[in-house]
Amino acid sequence: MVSLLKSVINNVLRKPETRCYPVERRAPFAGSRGHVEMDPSTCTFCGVCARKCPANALTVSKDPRSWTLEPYKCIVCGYCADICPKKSISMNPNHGLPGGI
Amino acid sequence: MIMIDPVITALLAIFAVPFIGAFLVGLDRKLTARMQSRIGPPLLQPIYDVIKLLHKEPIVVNRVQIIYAGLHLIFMVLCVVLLALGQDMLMALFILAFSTISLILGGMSVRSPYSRIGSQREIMQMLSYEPILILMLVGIYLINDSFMARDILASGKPLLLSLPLIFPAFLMVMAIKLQKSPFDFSTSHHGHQEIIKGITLEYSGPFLAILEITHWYEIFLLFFIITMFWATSIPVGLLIAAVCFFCEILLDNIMARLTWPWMLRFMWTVALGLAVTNVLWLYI
Amino acid sequence: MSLMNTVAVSPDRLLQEVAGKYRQRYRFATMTCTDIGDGYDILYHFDKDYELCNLRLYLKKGEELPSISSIFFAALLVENEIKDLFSIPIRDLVIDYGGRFLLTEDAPVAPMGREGCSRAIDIRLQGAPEEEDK
Amino acid sequence: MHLYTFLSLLLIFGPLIFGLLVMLAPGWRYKTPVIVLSALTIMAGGILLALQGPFTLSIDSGLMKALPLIELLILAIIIYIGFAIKKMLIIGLGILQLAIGLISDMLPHSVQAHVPTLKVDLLAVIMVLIVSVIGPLIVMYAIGYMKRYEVHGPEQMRSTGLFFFFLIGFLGVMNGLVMSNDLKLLAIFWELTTLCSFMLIGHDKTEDAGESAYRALWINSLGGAALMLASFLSISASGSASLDELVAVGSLLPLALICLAAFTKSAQLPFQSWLLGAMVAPTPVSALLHSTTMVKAGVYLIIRLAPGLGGTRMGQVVAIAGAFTFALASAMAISQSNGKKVLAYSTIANLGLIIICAAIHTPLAYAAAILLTCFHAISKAMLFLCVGTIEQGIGSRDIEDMEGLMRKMPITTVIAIIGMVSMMMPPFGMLIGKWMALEAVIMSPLVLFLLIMGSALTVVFWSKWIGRIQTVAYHPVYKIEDVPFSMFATKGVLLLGIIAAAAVVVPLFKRVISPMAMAMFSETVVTSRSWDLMNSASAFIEWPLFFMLALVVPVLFLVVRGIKKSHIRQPFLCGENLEGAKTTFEFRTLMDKGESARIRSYYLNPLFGEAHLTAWANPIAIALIFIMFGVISK
Amino acid sequence: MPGSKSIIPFGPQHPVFPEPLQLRLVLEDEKVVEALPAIGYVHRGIEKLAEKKEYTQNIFLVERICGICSFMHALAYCQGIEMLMDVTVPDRARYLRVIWSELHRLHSHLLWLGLLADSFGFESLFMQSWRSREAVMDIMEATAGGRVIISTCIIGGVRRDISEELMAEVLKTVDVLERDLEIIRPVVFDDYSVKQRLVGTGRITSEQAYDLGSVGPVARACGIARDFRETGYAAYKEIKVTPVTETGGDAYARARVRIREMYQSIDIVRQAVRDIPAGDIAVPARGNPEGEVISRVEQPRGEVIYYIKGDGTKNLERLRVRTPTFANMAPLLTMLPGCELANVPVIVLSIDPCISCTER
Amino acid sequence: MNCREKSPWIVHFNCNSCNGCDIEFLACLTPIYDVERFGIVHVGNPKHADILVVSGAVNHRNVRVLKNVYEQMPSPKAVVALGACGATGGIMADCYNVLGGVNQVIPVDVLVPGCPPRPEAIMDGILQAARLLNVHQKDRHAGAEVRLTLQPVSEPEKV
Repeated sequence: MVSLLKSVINNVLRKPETRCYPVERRAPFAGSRGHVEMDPSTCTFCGVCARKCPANALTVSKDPRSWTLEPYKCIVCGYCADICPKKSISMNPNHGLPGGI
Repeated sequence: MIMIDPVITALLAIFAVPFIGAFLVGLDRKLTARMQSRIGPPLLQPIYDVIKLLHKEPIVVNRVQIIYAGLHLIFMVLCVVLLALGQDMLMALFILAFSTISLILGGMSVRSPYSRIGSQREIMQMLSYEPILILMLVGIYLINDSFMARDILASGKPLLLSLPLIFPAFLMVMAIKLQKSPFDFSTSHHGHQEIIKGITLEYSGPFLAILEITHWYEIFLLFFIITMFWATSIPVGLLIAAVCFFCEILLDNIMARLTWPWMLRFMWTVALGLAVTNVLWLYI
Repeated sequence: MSLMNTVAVSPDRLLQEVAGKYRQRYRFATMTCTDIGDGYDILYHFDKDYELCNLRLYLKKGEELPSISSIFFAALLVENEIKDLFSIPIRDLVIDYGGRFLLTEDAPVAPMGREGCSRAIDIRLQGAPEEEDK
Repeated sequence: MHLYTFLSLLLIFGPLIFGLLVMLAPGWRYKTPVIVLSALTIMAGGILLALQGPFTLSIDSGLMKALPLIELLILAIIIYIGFAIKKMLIIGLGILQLAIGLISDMLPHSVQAHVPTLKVDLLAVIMVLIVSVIGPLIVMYAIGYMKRYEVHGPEQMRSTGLFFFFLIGFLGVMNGLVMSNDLKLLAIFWELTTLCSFMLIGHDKTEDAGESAYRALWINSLGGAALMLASFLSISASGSASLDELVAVGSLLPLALICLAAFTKSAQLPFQSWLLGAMVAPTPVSALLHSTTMVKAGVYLIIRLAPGLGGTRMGQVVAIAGAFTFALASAMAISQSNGKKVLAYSTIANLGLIIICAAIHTPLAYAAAILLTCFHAISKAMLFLCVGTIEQGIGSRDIEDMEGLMRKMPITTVIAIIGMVSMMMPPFGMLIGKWMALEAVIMSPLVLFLLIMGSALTVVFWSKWIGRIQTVAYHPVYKIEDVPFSMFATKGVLLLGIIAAAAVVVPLFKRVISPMAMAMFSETVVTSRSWDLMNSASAFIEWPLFFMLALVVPVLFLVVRGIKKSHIRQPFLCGENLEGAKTTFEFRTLMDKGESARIRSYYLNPLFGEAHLTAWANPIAIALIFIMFGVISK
Repeated sequence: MPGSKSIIPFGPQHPVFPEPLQLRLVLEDEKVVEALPAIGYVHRGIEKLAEKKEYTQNIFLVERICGICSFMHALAYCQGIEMLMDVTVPDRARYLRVIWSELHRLHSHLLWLGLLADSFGFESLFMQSWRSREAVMDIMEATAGGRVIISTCIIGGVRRDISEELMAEVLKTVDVLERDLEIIRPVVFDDYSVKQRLVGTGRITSEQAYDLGSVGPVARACGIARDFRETGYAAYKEIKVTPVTETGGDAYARARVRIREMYQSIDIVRQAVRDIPAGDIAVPARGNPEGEVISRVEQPRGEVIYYIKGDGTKNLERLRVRTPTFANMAPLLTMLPGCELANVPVIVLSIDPCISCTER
Repeated sequence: MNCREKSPWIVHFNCNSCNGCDIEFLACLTPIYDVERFGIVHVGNPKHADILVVSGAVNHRNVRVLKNVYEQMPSPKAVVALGACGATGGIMADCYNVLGGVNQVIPVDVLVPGCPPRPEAIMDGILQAARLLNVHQKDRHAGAEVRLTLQPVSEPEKV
């Protein structure tokens, strides 16, 4: 009849399962895709990542050597990290921080 | 309480009661959260909410709404004051009903579908609990020979012993009044359902705060009535009230919300049956 | 690789064929429409016991397509969708959304056609005060 | 000749003459002043009579000899009508009454000098006040109403002269009814009210109207026959047909018959159908006959006879029947969307409530009955007038069509809202009456239960209706309605009356009604409890509510004033409000088309549907009437 | 009876629906007389975009047709392209695809249960099922690197392997889940209030369900034993699946089907973890797809149909998706008339609608 | 006592989202994350809300709903756009029926990156928006409401 009764009472007696996020932060899982990072020391600015990025969030130019990521356009798929010939792009497991305009 | 000067009692009722109500709402939210294995908001959250609401932009759909919100509050306060002064309980209940009617009319004054549906449902809620409340008073009258709250408080024996069946019926009414599952139909106070926030939907900012404060008074009122069932010893009465309060929250957490036709059926058979049975044996 | 179990059908034979499928207890799965330049390649997919059976229909541009929603009610939604996205006139729809099923007035016309979007819309934020409204 | 003799003759026969004058006056130019003048005369007469206070009047026995002749005439008219509309039932009932009348006339009839023919006690004074103050107001309202009615109605509805004759003449008949102490005289007036009602219901001469008029006639004739029989029994038993005698003797069978007659006239279950049908009549008729005065004749009789009923088993059954009507009529009102029908059901329910109070017959109940009679008359008359105005304004009496009325007819709407509020909310009298009734019936469980259920049901249809008409758009453009002065002014006067009555309810109770109750119960010990209650009631009304309202209403007013135009936003329609729709409530839906959001009130037909509730309520009500007669023999 | 009927908009901004969908409801008292959907609030035009993007990029696009069953979208797409390009997927990848598929099914069903519970005001059940769902989300993030959209499926296999330790974690998670399900199951199956709301709500007959082309749990709740996993794509050849069926045809039967499917998914995950062979996780795919193919996969909501037409370039000529909710819309429209307003969200959620799937 | 920050009530509108952001937002309400700790309540209608949480990009049909929901909120109010779609349109930016990010239509205060963002990121974003409510309060009467228009850039071509 009232099937959740036991579980509800158990919940009251036990410690809540809540992770108090801003106070206690859980370490991210290894290999988790948080946000994109690029190591400029190895990058050749070949532009493969920009061409292959599904969301067109990357722009790379050779002449003024620049590599820009629009963080709010990036869909964190990690495709750029996969195809980067020099493996200079990697995924940081921490999530990207919100920002204002 | 009655011994003190009535003016002081009335002022106390007007100014202290909302804080007790707010505390109870806070407790309710905290306990509910714990039952769902959450930490929940701080105990004073209702007060934060109301202060925030009071400072928000006063958006309305029409000006009539405001008057009804005001009347809702006044009638509720009046009801609490009347009870605190130990006045006629039948009148107090009528006043309570008018408070609810004001809310209903406020909801209907806006041509918003959800607000309207909420009002219609609130009417159905009234229809299902009003007879029980009056029957409860009839029961009390038959025992104490008086509708006066002060006579009940002063009477020698606990009401609960004479009204054992009306008490659970009243608890069902309380569940409706507290907007708890399985009855939360007109406002969806807890959780989101088909009519969003129903009757309170078109109120925002300070006017929503008024409704919230009224709810605090209402909660205190219900507590007061429960305590009255064991008026001979206030601590015992409070204990009973606390247990009932906990049970209401528990019920809210272990039941789905049902539909108002079900409520009407249930209240008019089970709860009304209990109340009538109890009243009948008092007659004999 | 080409699609298995595919039968070509002409627009005037379509309803008969579809009714035949209904009698054979086939279920309507979906329709696919592709703009192939001078016309549309429309596929009706029917399903029975995990086997798909397709009817292939070639519709010249500007021609009208009969609706099968009176036979398979379920076809209603996808026919409305095709009407929207390709601007193909479909007659006898049980519920006709009149080309406003997925798209609105401002949206591009026949966006799934070869030409793609034929209308561009821009929205922009303006800081003008409310009073100007009058 | 005493002043009161003149006044009572004026109040009884004056209206008939005025009515004739109005009928004969050609065109509105002459009709209007005559109507106003006669209305004011009647009103003045009524007030003067009330100031004169209670009196009794004996009419010369020679004049009384003419009574059978008048009776014969009236019954002949009824039988003629029966032939004219080819209804055997009417003819049969007419002949039955004729037979009983003739037999009773042949009985040795000892006209005792000490028994007055007209007895105007405080109760009758109150009734006369209701009839001759509210009545003329409604008659004046009818000026504006009928002018419009003529214009909009079809050809056959234009017999305005006859209409006013019956409407004004009715006032005299009704005055006669409440003043008469002699059952035979009473029966004559009774038949006359029936006739007036018949003629006025049938005024439109449509098929519907004819059918309703016929129903009203036969049901009321049934009551008339019961009344005749009662007077016959009374004369045969004690040789006197005076009401006083009847009460004093306390023989139950005539009382029961009179109660039956009262039930028919007050449209109690199972006789409610005629009153509902009567709503086809022009609204002033509904307001005057079918809510304020004529239907009150039934409850008035029961209040008059209450001392004979009090404490008997039969009295209990009458109370139960009243309570049953109260609860069931309230329930049936929920399923109605026709405004006048809701008012009709509410009238039936409230008459039931008054009957309960009368039949219970304790001081408190007696006081409640009188209070309810007064307050109900004012409020209901006003509500009917409002509905009449609304009906002419929007062309419909359906509650659902009254959406947004606040914008179209703001003044009428506000008056109507106050009227409805006065039917259920403090500080108005109906609530006080209901409250007293509740406390009065507390010792009879069944009545109490029905009363409780009925009260809860009452709230439903009133709040539904108020909710419907008070809606205002978020940028309303108010239209000042075009309502004739007569219609507007009469409602205004009634509104003032309601407010005044609410304000003076406590003094009224203390000065007038409780002495009445005291006088009535002089022998019995008035229990201290009830009177204590009264004190608390006055305490309640006098200070906390008014104090708080006085405190908060200005604050609310300031808050409302503080709302700027920019604070007024569209209602929530799930985000799909149509832009630019400032007064409608359109949302975008299929194909991006705008459609107005509508919410119909709930009518709960499966639960409270008229047809299926009536199907089982009527048999129970009939059974209750049989029980009423049955308990006599015990 | 007199008076016009009520007409109200239900949605698009409505907290009961997590997604924008408008139902234009015609009511009499609270009984629904007519319900017509107005959609298009989530229509983006993904099918057209897929013609512009490269077929490899499309994997990430189709995943975002729906965030709840994203992996299955990618799976259906990849399987279609693999058929066109004649790629044979390594065994280990097939098993991994099954594991992630079933984890997705678990999270989707738990999510659905929470939303359903929310629709009838059972907040605790909502909290309970979403709390259990977090376990799945955690293991998904640990194994695939993303909580919701896991982007692991690629043409020719999968992107990531699951290590031995993580496999143990997966097993542990499903154990925890099974324990939690033991709390949830009796609530859905036996609780008085839940049954009051679900039994008889939105009932359609088996005949109707068949004719209207319903798929997934909606069909199975009417006793139609259809589960595309039976045909043995991915590793379902080795792991046999029998369709879970119920006969009620109402919201209650649909809820039962989903709860029982969760147990089934747990079994499948265990079996897959046990039987998974070692080896490569992907083979390279060369060239461009050419020709047309239909690829079907059983999603949590039913069977998804992908029609892919390639013309030998790296862009596709046509990509057409028929999602399960699209197929279940027609049954939904027949369920709504005649129900109570209070049951509208219950019925809508009982088919587990995914509007973003439907409109793409 | 700063109550505005302590009790931000939320209304959530799903514009064009694939559900990924929606369910991650809903996950914030559930026991593991429990945003009610901060007084955050999902009220579900704009009239009660302080913060509008939008997931997904804007399309031609939901643009007016979004606008409407925003207009119906009483000030002070803040807007949080979830995920890549909400911010810029993300991968969907080139779709024919997508108009772009939420900030094309209403002023957005906080953007939360990710596709979908994790519940933790969403919580960060909402709390940041809650702090912004105070800033908005100050210029509540000074600044006029943002007027939003929808107008074609070029005349539609004939097909």
